Amino acid sequence: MNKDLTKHHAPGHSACAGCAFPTIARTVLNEAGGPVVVANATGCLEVTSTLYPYTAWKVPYIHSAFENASATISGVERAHKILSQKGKVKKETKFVVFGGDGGTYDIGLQSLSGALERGHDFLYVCYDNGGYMNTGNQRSSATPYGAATETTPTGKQSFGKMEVRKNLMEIVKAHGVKYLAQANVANLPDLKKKAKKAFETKGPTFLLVFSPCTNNWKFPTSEYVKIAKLATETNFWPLYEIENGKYKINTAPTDPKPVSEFLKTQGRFKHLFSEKNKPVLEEIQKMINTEFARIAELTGN
Amino acid sequence: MNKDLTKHHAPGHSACAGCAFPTIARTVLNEAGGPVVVANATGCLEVTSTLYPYTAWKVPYIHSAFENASATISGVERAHKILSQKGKVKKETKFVVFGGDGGTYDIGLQSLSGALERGHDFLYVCYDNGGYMNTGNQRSSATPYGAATETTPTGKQSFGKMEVRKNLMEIVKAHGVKYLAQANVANLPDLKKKAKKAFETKGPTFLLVFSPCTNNWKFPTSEYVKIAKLATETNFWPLYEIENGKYKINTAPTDPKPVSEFLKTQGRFKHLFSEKNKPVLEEIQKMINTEFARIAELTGN
Amino acid sequence: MTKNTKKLALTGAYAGAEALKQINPDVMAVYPITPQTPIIESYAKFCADGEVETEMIEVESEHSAMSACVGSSAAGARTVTASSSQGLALMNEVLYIASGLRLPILMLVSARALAAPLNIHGDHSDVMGCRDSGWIQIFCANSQEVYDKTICAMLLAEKVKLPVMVIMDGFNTSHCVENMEILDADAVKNFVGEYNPEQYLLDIDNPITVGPVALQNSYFEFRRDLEDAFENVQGELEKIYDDYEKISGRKYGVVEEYKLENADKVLVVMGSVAGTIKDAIDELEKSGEKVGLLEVSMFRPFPYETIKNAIHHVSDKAKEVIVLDRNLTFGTKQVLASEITHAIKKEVRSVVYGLGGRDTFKKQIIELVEGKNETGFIM
Amino acid sequence: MTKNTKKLALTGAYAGAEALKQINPDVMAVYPITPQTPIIESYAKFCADGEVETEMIEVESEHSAMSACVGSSAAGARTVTASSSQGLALMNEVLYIASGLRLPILMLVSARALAAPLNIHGDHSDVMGCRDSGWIQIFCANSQEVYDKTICAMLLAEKVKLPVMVIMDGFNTSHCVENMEILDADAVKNFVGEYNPEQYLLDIDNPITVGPVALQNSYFEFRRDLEDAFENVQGELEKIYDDYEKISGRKYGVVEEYKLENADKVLVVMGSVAGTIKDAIDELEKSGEKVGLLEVSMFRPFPYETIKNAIHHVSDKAKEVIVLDRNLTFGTKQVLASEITHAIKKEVRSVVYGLGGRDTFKKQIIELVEGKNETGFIM
Amino acid sequence: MELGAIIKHDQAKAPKTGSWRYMKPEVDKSKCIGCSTCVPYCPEATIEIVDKKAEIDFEYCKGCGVCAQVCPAKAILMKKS
Amino acid sequence: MELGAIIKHDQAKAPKTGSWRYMKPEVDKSKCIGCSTCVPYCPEATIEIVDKKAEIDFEYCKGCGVCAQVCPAKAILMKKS
Amino acid sequence: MKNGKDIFEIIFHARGGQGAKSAAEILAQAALHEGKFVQAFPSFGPERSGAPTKTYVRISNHEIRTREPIVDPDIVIVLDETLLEATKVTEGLDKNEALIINSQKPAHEIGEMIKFNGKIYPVDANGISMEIVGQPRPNTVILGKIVKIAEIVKLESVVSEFRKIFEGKIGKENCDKNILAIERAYDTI
Amino acid sequence: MKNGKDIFEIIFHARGGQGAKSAAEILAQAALHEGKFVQAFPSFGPERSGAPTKTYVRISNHEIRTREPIVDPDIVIVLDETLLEATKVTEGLDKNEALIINSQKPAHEIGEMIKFNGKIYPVDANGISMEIVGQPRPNTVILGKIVKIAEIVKLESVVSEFRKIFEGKIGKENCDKNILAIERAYDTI
Ligand SMILES: Cc1ncc(C[n+]2csc(CCOP(=O)(O)OP(=O)(O)O)c2C)c(N)n1
Ligand SMILES: Cc1ncc(C[n+]2csc(CCOP(=O)(O)OP(=O)(O)O)c2C)c(N)n1
Ligand code: SF4
Ligand code: SF4
Ligand code: SF4
Ligand code: SF4
Ligand code: SF4
Ligand code: SF4
Ligand SMILES: [Mg+2]
Ligand SMILES: [Mg+2]
Repeated sequence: MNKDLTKHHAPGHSACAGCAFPTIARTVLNEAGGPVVVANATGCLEVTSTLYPYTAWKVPYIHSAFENASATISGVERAHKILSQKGKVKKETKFVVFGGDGGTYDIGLQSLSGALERGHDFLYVCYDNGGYMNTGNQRSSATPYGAATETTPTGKQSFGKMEVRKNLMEIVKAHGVKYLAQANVANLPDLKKKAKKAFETKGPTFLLVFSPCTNNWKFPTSEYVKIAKLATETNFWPLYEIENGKYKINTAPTDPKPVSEFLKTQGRFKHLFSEKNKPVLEEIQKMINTEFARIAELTGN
Repeated sequence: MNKDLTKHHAPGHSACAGCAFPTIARTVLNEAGGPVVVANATGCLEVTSTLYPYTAWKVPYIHSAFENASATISGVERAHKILSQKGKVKKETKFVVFGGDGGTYDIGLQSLSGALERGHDFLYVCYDNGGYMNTGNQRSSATPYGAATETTPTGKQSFGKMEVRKNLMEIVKAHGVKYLAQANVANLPDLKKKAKKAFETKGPTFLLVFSPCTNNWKFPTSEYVKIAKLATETNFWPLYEIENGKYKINTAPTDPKPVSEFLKTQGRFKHLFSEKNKPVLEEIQKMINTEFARIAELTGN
Repeated sequence: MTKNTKKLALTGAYAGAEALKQINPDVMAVYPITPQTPIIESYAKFCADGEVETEMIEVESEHSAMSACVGSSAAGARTVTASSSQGLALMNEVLYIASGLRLPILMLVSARALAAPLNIHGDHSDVMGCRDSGWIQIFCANSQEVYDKTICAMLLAEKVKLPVMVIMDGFNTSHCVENMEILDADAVKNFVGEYNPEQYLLDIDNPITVGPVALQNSYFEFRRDLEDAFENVQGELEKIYDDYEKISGRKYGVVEEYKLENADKVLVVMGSVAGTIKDAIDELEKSGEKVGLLEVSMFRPFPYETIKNAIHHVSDKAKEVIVLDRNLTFGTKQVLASEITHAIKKEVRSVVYGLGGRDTFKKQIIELVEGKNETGFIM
Repeated sequence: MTKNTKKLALTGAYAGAEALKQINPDVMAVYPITPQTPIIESYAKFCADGEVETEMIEVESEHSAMSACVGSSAAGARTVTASSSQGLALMNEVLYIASGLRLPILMLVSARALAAPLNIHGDHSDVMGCRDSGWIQIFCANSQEVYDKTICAMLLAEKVKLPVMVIMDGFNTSHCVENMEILDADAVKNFVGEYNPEQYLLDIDNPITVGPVALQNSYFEFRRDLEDAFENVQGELEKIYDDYEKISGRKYGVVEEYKLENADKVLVVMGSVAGTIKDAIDELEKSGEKVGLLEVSMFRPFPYETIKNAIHHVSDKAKEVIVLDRNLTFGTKQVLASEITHAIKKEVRSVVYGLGGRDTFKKQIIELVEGKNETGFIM
Repeated sequence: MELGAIIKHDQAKAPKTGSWRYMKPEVDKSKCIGCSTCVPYCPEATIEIVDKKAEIDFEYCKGCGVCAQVCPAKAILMKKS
Repeated sequence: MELGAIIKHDQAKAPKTGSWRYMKPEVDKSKCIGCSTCVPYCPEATIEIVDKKAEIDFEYCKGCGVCAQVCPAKAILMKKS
Repeated sequence: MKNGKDIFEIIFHARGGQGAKSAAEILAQAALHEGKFVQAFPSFGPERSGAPTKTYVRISNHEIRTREPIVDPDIVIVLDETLLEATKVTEGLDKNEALIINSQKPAHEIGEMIKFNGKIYPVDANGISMEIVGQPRPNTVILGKIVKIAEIVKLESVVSEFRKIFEGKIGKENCDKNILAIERAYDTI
Repeated sequence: MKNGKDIFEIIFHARGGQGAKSAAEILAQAALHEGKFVQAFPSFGPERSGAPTKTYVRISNHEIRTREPIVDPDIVIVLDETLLEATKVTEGLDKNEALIINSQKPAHEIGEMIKFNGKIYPVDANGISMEIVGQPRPNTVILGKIVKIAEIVKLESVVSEFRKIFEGKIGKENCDKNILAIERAYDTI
């Protein structure tokens, strides 16, 4: 096993062959540059890494429930603060939460919002695989428009999920968070830079990281990097950051591919390529153009 | 009693003498222009209007818990949709939630976020009195910076609340809500216009209404209108709306008064006028200038 | 009996979904959790295909799922949901509200262990954790029962104006394909009828206030009303079961008995382990041990009298009444054992089994009955 | 005994806050709810004035309050909180997690009724609703007990590695000013000592994983461990009470007795109504009725043996054991009545009183004992 | 008791919050210009314009003094009741 | 059992996820240019560069094929194991 | 205690926000200070500014165990005479027991109004506090009168408790003024 | 049923995602169709693509009541020969009982490898399905072999169940191909 890569999260975990999030978790933690404590919401990452009697985590780690990772880290962080003041703990320590999109956009949003408002010094990393994967692929509010999931199946009266994704970046930004960024597992140098910046910023910070799911997006186990790349190449998943309220697009395709290039790689979008669903496909392309234009405009360029 | 004003919410309620929210509730409901169902989060409005065996509500009304008013109205609204489809209910109906700031910014935020995301057709009205008043004035994330509450008391090591207010307008806006506005009980024509617009907009809409609390802000029972006016005259509480993402300031003082004019009317800010807390006072003025400038810039003017 | 019944092999979860489909409720508000997911996934598919006329609200947490159910039911819609484990615990507060408001919400529960540590498998911790929330609780042993009791429970809820949980063992029942029979859709439709509440929010011309504040002068009275409502449940359920027999040919009671008449020992259980126990009883019979089984199906309200009558001839002379709880309470008696003690006014042997999905084997039951396991646990 | 005790008149809420101040915990995570607010408000003032070294986390819901406590306690900090009613119900899920993780969190509860309908007043519905969540539960009858038991409970929690609720009756105790005595700050400081857990998250060099997934192969064992931990609680608590007597002069037990020795009848209760009952007992004595009182202080784990021993001489011959529950469960036996039945293996007379803040008068107790109220309710 | 504590509005059951009143608003009809300013701000909705003059329903008026405060004509005086 | 189910990392207790493997990645050392592209993307962190060549730890490699997919030199071939 | 009574029971009638709770508490603390057993609690409800409220105080030479609300008071205090209309303040008061009321009206007039023929002690607590403190503080001022009538605690105990609780909060000067007002109420007939 | 057995117990070994569950279900439905009693359930766990899994099937002439996992199977199916290394697939199998395995290897070689001297029936389910369907669908293909060996249900029942479940999902043409593959597996020796 690779020593450098397994200082925090080691193999022996039971994530699906070809899952993206192990890469995200260890890449982020590697940038902590010192002691770090992890809190984790219930979800694929948690379940696959802590199956008794084995834990994949080599750093202090806590899982409490699905919806309360931010509140949990709040307790840890304040404990650290006061125990440091009292001289009972000595080391400066970073605090990270990993939550899936379900545990962040949906059931854990309030807990996150509260922690942001209180201003705890921690980094929240949402690995976004667009659905409740641990429970077998139900919709979350991060599920893309048009995607088929088990609770937004296609059918005679349905083309998959009919609501647009919640804009979590904007919601987090609205909390006055000093540094937040959207990243992609396919672009590790960018992810590293962002993680580092986040760790270096005092107070709450936030990363939203694209994390393909081979099992439920329905693509071969070998493809997560390729598909994740396509997400950014089609502007489905722009890479940008917001620092002290200022937007910056980190890298963008000069000539973005049509979003269908991305969609067609995955079983969850298969139905969109029927004649009937052509308008949906067009709608999606439009949404993506609009959202990218919106971000671009905000960069002031 | 005044017939026109008591079509929805009648006297006999037990709000403190001189409380602002009855005015808000009935003014908003009067703009529904037809059948309307109210859901209400636990809080002063709820507790004072439904003391068994008397209910002040002349329209269908439901209170379930503190944190779930938006989820509750989601159920009501969808019930209406399907029962209409099935021909079991006939009348077009509007749906309104009233929640205090605690029930909206804090414990009810997730429920609100979910309902916004799902796109229910309802109006959420947050009457913001900057704290948990029903339980005797504890801090909420809407409590202004520097305000003394029972859980952010002044003391040897404290000048009151040390965190800035959560920016709920921005958070709601981030959900892609088509119409949202900040209003003030002191400006009823403006509130009416906004309520009307909100009711006329399909899908979720949102109003954040300034609602002074005589009891806990500590001012005489006769002063709510004057104090609320001052809030807008000092730019402490700008009146603006966001329609399809576009910001508009409705009325703004040409020559805003210093915020201290507003603060000094209330016991909760009394301590800020000590020598020691001068910097806090200055800080507050700065924050207000910044926030107003931010909004003004967004109007594109 | 209705014709056109269909023999199928379904899991408990699908059987429950099928029953819901035939009930065709107005609103279903849900949040996914293992092992409840196949119920809501099947239902989502019914919706997507237009096979039902139901608004499905996919909310952002179980707290909101039950809250939306409260809103929907109060609004006048026939309302159902499904949950499990952490989800049931998260909606705890709202469970009490649903019953306090007397809302006839139907919930399928795929019963599962509670964290910490996290465990996704079957046991009864979750439903035992909310046994005092004012909900009727009905246990099922297999897919057939899930289907049948779901249909009957909808009717019961609306009749007695109380919310009902229909409980299947997570995985053991929810995920086990087995033989069962479903009724003709029309038969079920007729059986459950239309839901027409007397008072509801959407009756705009008769505005009501739901969920007021009731202080020292009235809260006590409302609680007593709720307790009174529970008094009628058994009678109403038995009537519904009688009527259901007429269309299904299957007869249920608030308890089920197996070889109780001549038994020297009695085993008392709830849920899916009953099947394995029956096999064990048959085997024990061969070796001369006369053991009977009492399955408690309706757990809330608890049918003390019925149980006393069912086993007093045994318990009076019996060497042992052995009560199996699939739940472990701390620092107190086990739940079912405690109830049975009250019913028969005698001590019982209390045994805990199956926590967190631990399998229970026939062999273990036999050992237990034969006195070879005195630990109080089947592990 | 320590010197420098101070005689004060404090409400239960302030008494609890005072005890917390002297404990000086590292972290307190809270969310306000009536009638718990004076506890946290006083503590906030202590913080604002620098009288304590405590990080107070004012979270956005009770679910988060308990979650932050879990984080803080797992991190290695001495951790406390306070709640009530809807708040307790909302944090239900996390209560189980705290005990499952064996975290010594101390929670003051100002016990209150549960909605619907909404009621802010005292009864035990909230704490009874979570009696099986793996928390130790200790009831207090007055301000003095709140103060004393809060201090002892902190020690107990850390000793047995279980979370503890110290419960006062909402309003009746929490908001009632009455005489009590507080110890010298140093005496308390010495008594509770330093908290030095063996394993904790912030021990960076010895990383641990808290809250893993335990499936069929291990979950059952962890649950049994938890049950085993409960076995030691009574012994440890009694030791702590003994030690506490040495510094306070006040002696507590897991139950308290009043005129039990020669009693013909026994009343069994928990909480603040004990005072009124003592007055009633004295009055009854004058008219020749010998009535005794058993107050159950430690409710979880339930001290069956102690109770049996305390009243068996009475219950064997007694005309009646009357058990008063300030809580109403539906479709089942009342909670305390059920426990007492198990303890003495005899039927008891079960009476429900005081729901939603309904006052209980001496006169009513006397009527009850004299057989003039057979309804099963004091209303 | 009402099923599930569901209640209906019935003004007859309303507590007469006039009993809360500590100070009493008195409209000086000679000063009142009937401008209605006070009307919508009264928390109890107790003011009506009758014959172009403000008239107060003392059954519910809590005596807060808001009306007096907002009246541009200073037509309302708060008196110890 | 561990108190409160608290556990510590112990690689010896790790399931050998190599048993999941259905296809096996084979590094063609002659083609591998040691560019490390595959290394960070391997979900199991099983690839190390040894002597400028990719080397796979088959104890944990699940055979997903990500390495082969990302390799710019097409130096990894997935074979039925 | 007065009349050799073993326990003395007081009800305060006031409006939410008028500070009956702190008056009751000062009284209780003063009694405690004198070695008495005390009990003080509000009649619990969602209290709002303006709404009528009750507060109970018991003072005794022996341990107080009961939690009953007081139904048979020895003294009733009315902090706001406007309450007389809405509330039956004399409930449980017999004619040997006393009603102390913040009012400028003479006793007989009040007695007629509320049809009570027991002892009535009006005290112009508002007037006194306006005059001396410059603000209406009837709740504390009236304590002076209670001490005088009830004879359950000494004036100096009340004064010293007042100082203990308020000096930090309102400053010495203001505190002194309040105390002066209490004393004045004690002295007025 | 074969050998006059009253109940027939099968364990499927597969990897998460290989479709053992649907194979088991088709078998169960086919048996149901023939009037049998059936039971099918997974060995529950957080299933991930690639992880070894077990699925149990019981088929009987009488009502099946037990919920025990199968410990003494009559037949074991291995959908992926790479599982042989990690899993003791022959646990509970005696030498009169059969192991059916998706493999190109001859039976004796497999027998040696896993040290099992009972009956082993290899079938190249991957090969067959690649050839006929154009995709690896060993899970359904192997059903043919099971039918042949176990004699618990008829081939036509399996085929008709397959059609019922899949024709709507994958289209008639594809469905026909799959069925052809099942039949081929049935026919191969
Ligand atoms: C209160 C509660 N509700 C539901 C669940 C079931 N559950 C566990 S993980 C999960 C989905 C996780 O989704 P996400 O956060 O996106 O993470 P992923 O599994 O996709 O990595 C669900 C629904 C739970 N554990 N707790
Ligand atoms: C789960 C839960 N936690 C706490 C409470 C107690 N509580 C009731 S209302 C309230 C504060 C309400 O504040 P806000 O929403 O701002 O409304 P306001 O009373 O200020 O009008 C609190 C803390 C509750 N009812 N339920
Ligand atoms: S289900 Fe998806 S997200 Fe979960 S472990 Fe498998 S590939 Fe990863
Ligand atoms: S406490 Fe404040 S918000 Fe509540 S009723 Fe009184 S004035 Fe209104
Ligand atoms: S005093 Fe207040 S309640 Fe009375 S009329 Fe004027 S505004 Fe209305
Ligand atoms: S505001 Fe004054 S002038 Fe205008 S209507 Fe009212 S009382 Fe009359
Ligand atoms: S096949 Fe997958 S697990 Fe194996 S080395 Fe390659 S990337 Fe890693
Ligand atoms: S990516 Fe290919 S060439 Fe680069 S190190 Fe890996 S195997 Fe070698
Ligand atoms: Mg996800
Ligand atoms: Mg508020």
